[in-house]
Amino acid sequence: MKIHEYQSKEIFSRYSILVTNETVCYSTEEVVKATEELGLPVVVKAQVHAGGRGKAGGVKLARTMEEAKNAAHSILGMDIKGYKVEKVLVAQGVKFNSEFYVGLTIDRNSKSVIFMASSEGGVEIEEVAKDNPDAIHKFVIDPDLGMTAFLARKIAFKLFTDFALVKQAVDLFQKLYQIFLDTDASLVEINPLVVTDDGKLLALDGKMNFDDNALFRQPKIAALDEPTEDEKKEIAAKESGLTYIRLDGTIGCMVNGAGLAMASMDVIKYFGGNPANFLDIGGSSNPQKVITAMNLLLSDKNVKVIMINIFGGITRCDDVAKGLIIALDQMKVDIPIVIRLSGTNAEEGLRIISEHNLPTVNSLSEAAQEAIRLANN
Amino acid sequence: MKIHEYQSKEIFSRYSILVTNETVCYSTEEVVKATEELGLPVVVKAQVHAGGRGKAGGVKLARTMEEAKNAAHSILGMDIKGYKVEKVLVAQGVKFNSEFYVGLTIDRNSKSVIFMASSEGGVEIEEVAKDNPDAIHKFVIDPDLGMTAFLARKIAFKLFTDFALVKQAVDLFQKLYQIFLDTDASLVEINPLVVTDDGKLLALDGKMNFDDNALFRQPKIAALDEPTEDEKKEIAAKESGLTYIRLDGTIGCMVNGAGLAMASMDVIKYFGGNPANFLDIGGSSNPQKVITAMNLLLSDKNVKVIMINIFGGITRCDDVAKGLIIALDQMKVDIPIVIRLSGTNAEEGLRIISEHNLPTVNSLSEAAQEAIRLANN
Amino acid sequence: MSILINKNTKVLVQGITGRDGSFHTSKMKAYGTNVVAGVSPGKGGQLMDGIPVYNTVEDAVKATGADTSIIFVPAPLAGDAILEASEAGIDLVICISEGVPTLDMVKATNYLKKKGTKLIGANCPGLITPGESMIGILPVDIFKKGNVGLMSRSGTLTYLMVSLLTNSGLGQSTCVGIGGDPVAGLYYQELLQMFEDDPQTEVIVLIGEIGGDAEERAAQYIKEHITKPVVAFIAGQTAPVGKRMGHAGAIISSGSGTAAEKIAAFEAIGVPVARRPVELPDLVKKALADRK
Amino acid sequence: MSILINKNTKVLVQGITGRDGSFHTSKMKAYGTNVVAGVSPGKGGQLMDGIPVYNTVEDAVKATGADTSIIFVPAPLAGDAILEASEAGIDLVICISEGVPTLDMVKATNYLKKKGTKLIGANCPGLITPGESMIGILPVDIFKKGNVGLMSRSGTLTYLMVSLLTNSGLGQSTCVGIGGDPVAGLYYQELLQMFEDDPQTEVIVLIGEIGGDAEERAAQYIKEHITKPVVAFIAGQTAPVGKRMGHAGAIISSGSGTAAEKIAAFEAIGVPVARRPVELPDLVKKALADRK
Repeated sequence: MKIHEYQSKEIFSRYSILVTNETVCYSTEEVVKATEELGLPVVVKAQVHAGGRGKAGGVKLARTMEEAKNAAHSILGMDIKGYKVEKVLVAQGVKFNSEFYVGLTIDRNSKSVIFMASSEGGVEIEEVAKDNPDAIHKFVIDPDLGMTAFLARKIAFKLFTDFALVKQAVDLFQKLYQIFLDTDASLVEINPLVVTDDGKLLALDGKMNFDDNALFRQPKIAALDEPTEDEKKEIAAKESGLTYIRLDGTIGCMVNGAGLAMASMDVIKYFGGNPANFLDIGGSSNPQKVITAMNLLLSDKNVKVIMINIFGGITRCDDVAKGLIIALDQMKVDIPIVIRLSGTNAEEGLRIISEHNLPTVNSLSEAAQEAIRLANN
Repeated sequence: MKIHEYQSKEIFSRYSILVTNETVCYSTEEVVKATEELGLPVVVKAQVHAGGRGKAGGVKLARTMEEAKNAAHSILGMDIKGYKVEKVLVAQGVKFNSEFYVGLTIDRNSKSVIFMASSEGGVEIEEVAKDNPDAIHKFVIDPDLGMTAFLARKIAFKLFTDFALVKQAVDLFQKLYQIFLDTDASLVEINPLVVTDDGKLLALDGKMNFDDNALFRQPKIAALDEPTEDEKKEIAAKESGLTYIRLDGTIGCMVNGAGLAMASMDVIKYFGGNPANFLDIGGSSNPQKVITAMNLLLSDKNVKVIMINIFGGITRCDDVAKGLIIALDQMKVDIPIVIRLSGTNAEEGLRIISEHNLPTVNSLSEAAQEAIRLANN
Repeated sequence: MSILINKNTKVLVQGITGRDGSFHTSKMKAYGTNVVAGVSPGKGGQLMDGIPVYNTVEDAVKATGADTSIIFVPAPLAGDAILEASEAGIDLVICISEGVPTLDMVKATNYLKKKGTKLIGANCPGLITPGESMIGILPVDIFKKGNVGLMSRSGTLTYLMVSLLTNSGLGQSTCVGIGGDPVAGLYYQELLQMFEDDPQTEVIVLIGEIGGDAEERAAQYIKEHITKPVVAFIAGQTAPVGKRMGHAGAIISSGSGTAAEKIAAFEAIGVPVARRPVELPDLVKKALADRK
Repeated sequence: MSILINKNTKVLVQGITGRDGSFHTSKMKAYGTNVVAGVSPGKGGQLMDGIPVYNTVEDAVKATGADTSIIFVPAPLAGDAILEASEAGIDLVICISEGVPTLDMVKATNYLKKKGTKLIGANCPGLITPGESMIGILPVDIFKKGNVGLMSRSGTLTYLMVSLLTNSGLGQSTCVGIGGDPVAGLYYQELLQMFEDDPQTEVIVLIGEIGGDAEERAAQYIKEHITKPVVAFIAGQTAPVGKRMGHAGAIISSGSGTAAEKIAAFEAIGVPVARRPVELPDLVKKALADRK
């Protein structure tokens, strides 16, 4: 789960991390009012769950009220990577003389939280990682020790020579780790972390992502979620026991199991088709789940054909087939369906489906090719 | 540092541990008022920093208002092991059907926090430890894991068979460990922990001690301290860099180093004398410290003679001797002093002291014997 | 031979009285898995399908000598269950539960490392040594004893792959579902080494997917330490950036963790990668035929 | 021979620029201790009495190969300093700081155990191998090379004891001040074994005090594992119940931890206990004369 910059910085503030004075605004009028209160110059920043705002023109410095107005006008309503900008953050301009990057995330390899720090702040860290990987210092945090003062110092000395800054950084790094733990974060980032003209460390920007698996014990974090329309669909699907992700192709996919669902999409692509979605219906043969899944697929107007790929494991194919038949009986589906069943009791399942005059195929490759043919009709 | 039962239970309450409804009272009138509010029966309990209140008559059940009044009257002002009772806790009577003991402390051997649990609650745990040590279950808590749910369950199953109680206990034990960590406690105890008639775990009594070395980071705990007059002297001494503990003998001791101070007292005792105090002046030759120490010793009217035993280590004996001379020049001491110096530059130190007509001796045994002779004069 | 489990493995089921726990316990038992005990706090003393149930893992281990544990408890309790198993002296823990918070897994894997306990999962279908022991939720009928060692981040995709292998006459030594979470127990590197050391295994199949760089690391490890042939498959060639594809760990984050990178890493060291599942059996046969 | 330290021990001083740190560093250096580096965050690059100062222990270890560290930082920072030393690969840490919170020591000792780092203290005067190396705040003049191995919970009492031994012609192999805190590093048991294994040591002196049951445990250990003669002294025979006698660990809690119990435990296994410090040298001489 992602939250906005201003929400991340609100959390930072609660831990006494210095951030810019700032106000969230939903209209140009609010931006004008906020600018009056904060004083010029201000920076107007789009608040969307997408990276690369700056490049997209979603961040503008305003030295005059006119510029602030113009910035608000141009940014509000803008589309950034499919996200519509509905609010902007107006932040007081801050004088600073150097920019750093610090971030915490989970490192799969060491199975620990990792702290990343770089003197190349203010640019996208992924670019630094590619162009100059040595400029990013990485420190694995021992879960038994946490962010000790000595580790925080070790990191701080990589960024700063001035001991007054090192001491501030030690405090800051320990707080960031505490935030990471306290909120079950998957990413906590300050980019840039700046040294202000009066020698203070300040979070000019902030970013936090959270572990979806831990939201059950993070009600305050979960309450910050602002899903887009597509994400709302994904969440609704999740609540029905399905994992659904919309894509931009024409072949609707319904598969049991995440890995198999990905592999099915890959096979469609292999034969030149385009999957309309990822949809994992899990291990159930419950007709209601199939109906929900069907409705999800049909709600996407791009979908021209539905490809169903089920591998019977613990769940038997004949049970799944019965579920499918009941589901399809209860709803009107006016686009073609290609069904492939394999694994436990596949033959019996295929027989049941054939009896209901639904087309079945014998392999995933065949299913994909048939679906592509039907989609191109 | 110790706190009162009611203060411990206030901390428990903050962690949502169930305790009795209760009120602290400083007078019989307040006890009457509290009893009216709480409803009969009540238990009136002396609040002093001493164990064995019950045996000393400091805990009384009152079934009538008259009994409550009498209890208040008899307990307030009572002396328990040298502590004057200035306040009582009036606690609502609770119906319960079984009593348990649970406690957390530091285990020197495993160098960890240890959890102790026993079905023999409501009696002094030291007695259980002596009479029936197997009745006390001990669990070392791995500092890396803390009080995991599984450990708490393991402990809880030792006390309870009813799973509803086990579940309550798991929650309670985890909270107690959290309290221990959060407050830098050295002891957290509930004795008895009772099962109420309606099946709830309730802390009928509570006890907490704290690590003096950690009070600097526990301002809220430190604020709960209520030192006795003697303890105030000890604290004042500590602030001057001295460790002072008053005893009931006649020979005032001034020694550098805790182990040497204990050994000096032991030697006095060996020869039949009685030390009036433990006093460690640490490793300094600062005259001001010696003056403070002297004033401490002279403030005790039982002191008939002062025995000074210094072992020069890093601190040189001649420096200490000079400090002593300056200190003694600045104050009037009208009781005899026996001085023993040894270690680094002892000869020079002894020479300085002799020059000022102060008596010196050559060994600790001699010093003790001379001090005893003078005390008995 | 096989890796990790065989017919002598003594299995304990944590969460044995739950819906999934009881269902799969019976399935495992029916396959011949030596299930010796169950744990369900508060239900100690009961029997589940003839298997004694205990309140704590410690009690169960003491009473039955169980050395391996499979976990079916709800995800919020799974981290604690893993720790309990390890603390009680269990050697191998298999965590089926899906949705375990990552920080719980950080804590658990760190503790298990210190204790020397092996973990598979969480969010995995378990493992099987065909004909000897199945500890998990795997559909046993598709497996066949043989010389292919298989490891996979996926469930049903693995079943498909195993079916294809079995139908082509390629049996398996041990098949391990390592799970789809970002922080998990035994992973490619450890399992590759175990298969390398296992006399029964003659070829290794690695089924990966998008997210993280474990496949790239595996390729490096194969290059340096593995002499047996390895064949791979990577799911998620069409997955978009920034979306979790069902598995918590299956996500491409800003340009890293793509299937293309992983496939390239394997092919760079001469590990053939099937583009479609159906290609796998022939690649395995070819690898067996080509080996020195 | 000796235990723990000798003339080759490469010493790092944490808190070298502080009042105590700088004073005692010069004293150690003057004695011949091989002090190779100091650490003082923010003062990296400076020199202290000719010794290079670094910002972190890691930097100091990398630059100088220091294997032993002595800590003079204020008590609230001491726990972290111990961890830093251990994490940087230091083998032996001596913590002089007095007043370290107990829970900090619980965390530190637990971590050091996992890392295999040895710790002495906190709240201790350090240790000395006479004529070779002194790491601590000990007054070096009273020590003399010899065959008595000594360990003590106390500071000045130890100096008195060592003076008495030296004046009686009894030199020391190594003297270790283990410190007066309830949770501390190396204790009687480990040191008894080291002295047992040290060819130079012929007799062991153990100076204990009230509080805890470490002396009772030591007596048990001596009975089971130590063949060399041991002589003991216990301070605090006149200490009242429930009062900390200067040292955080020196407290008799409701009837346990008394000197009488400890003396009884030693005498029960034939370890002579001096009643007054002055009796110690003769008991040591007798023990040396009596040994097989």
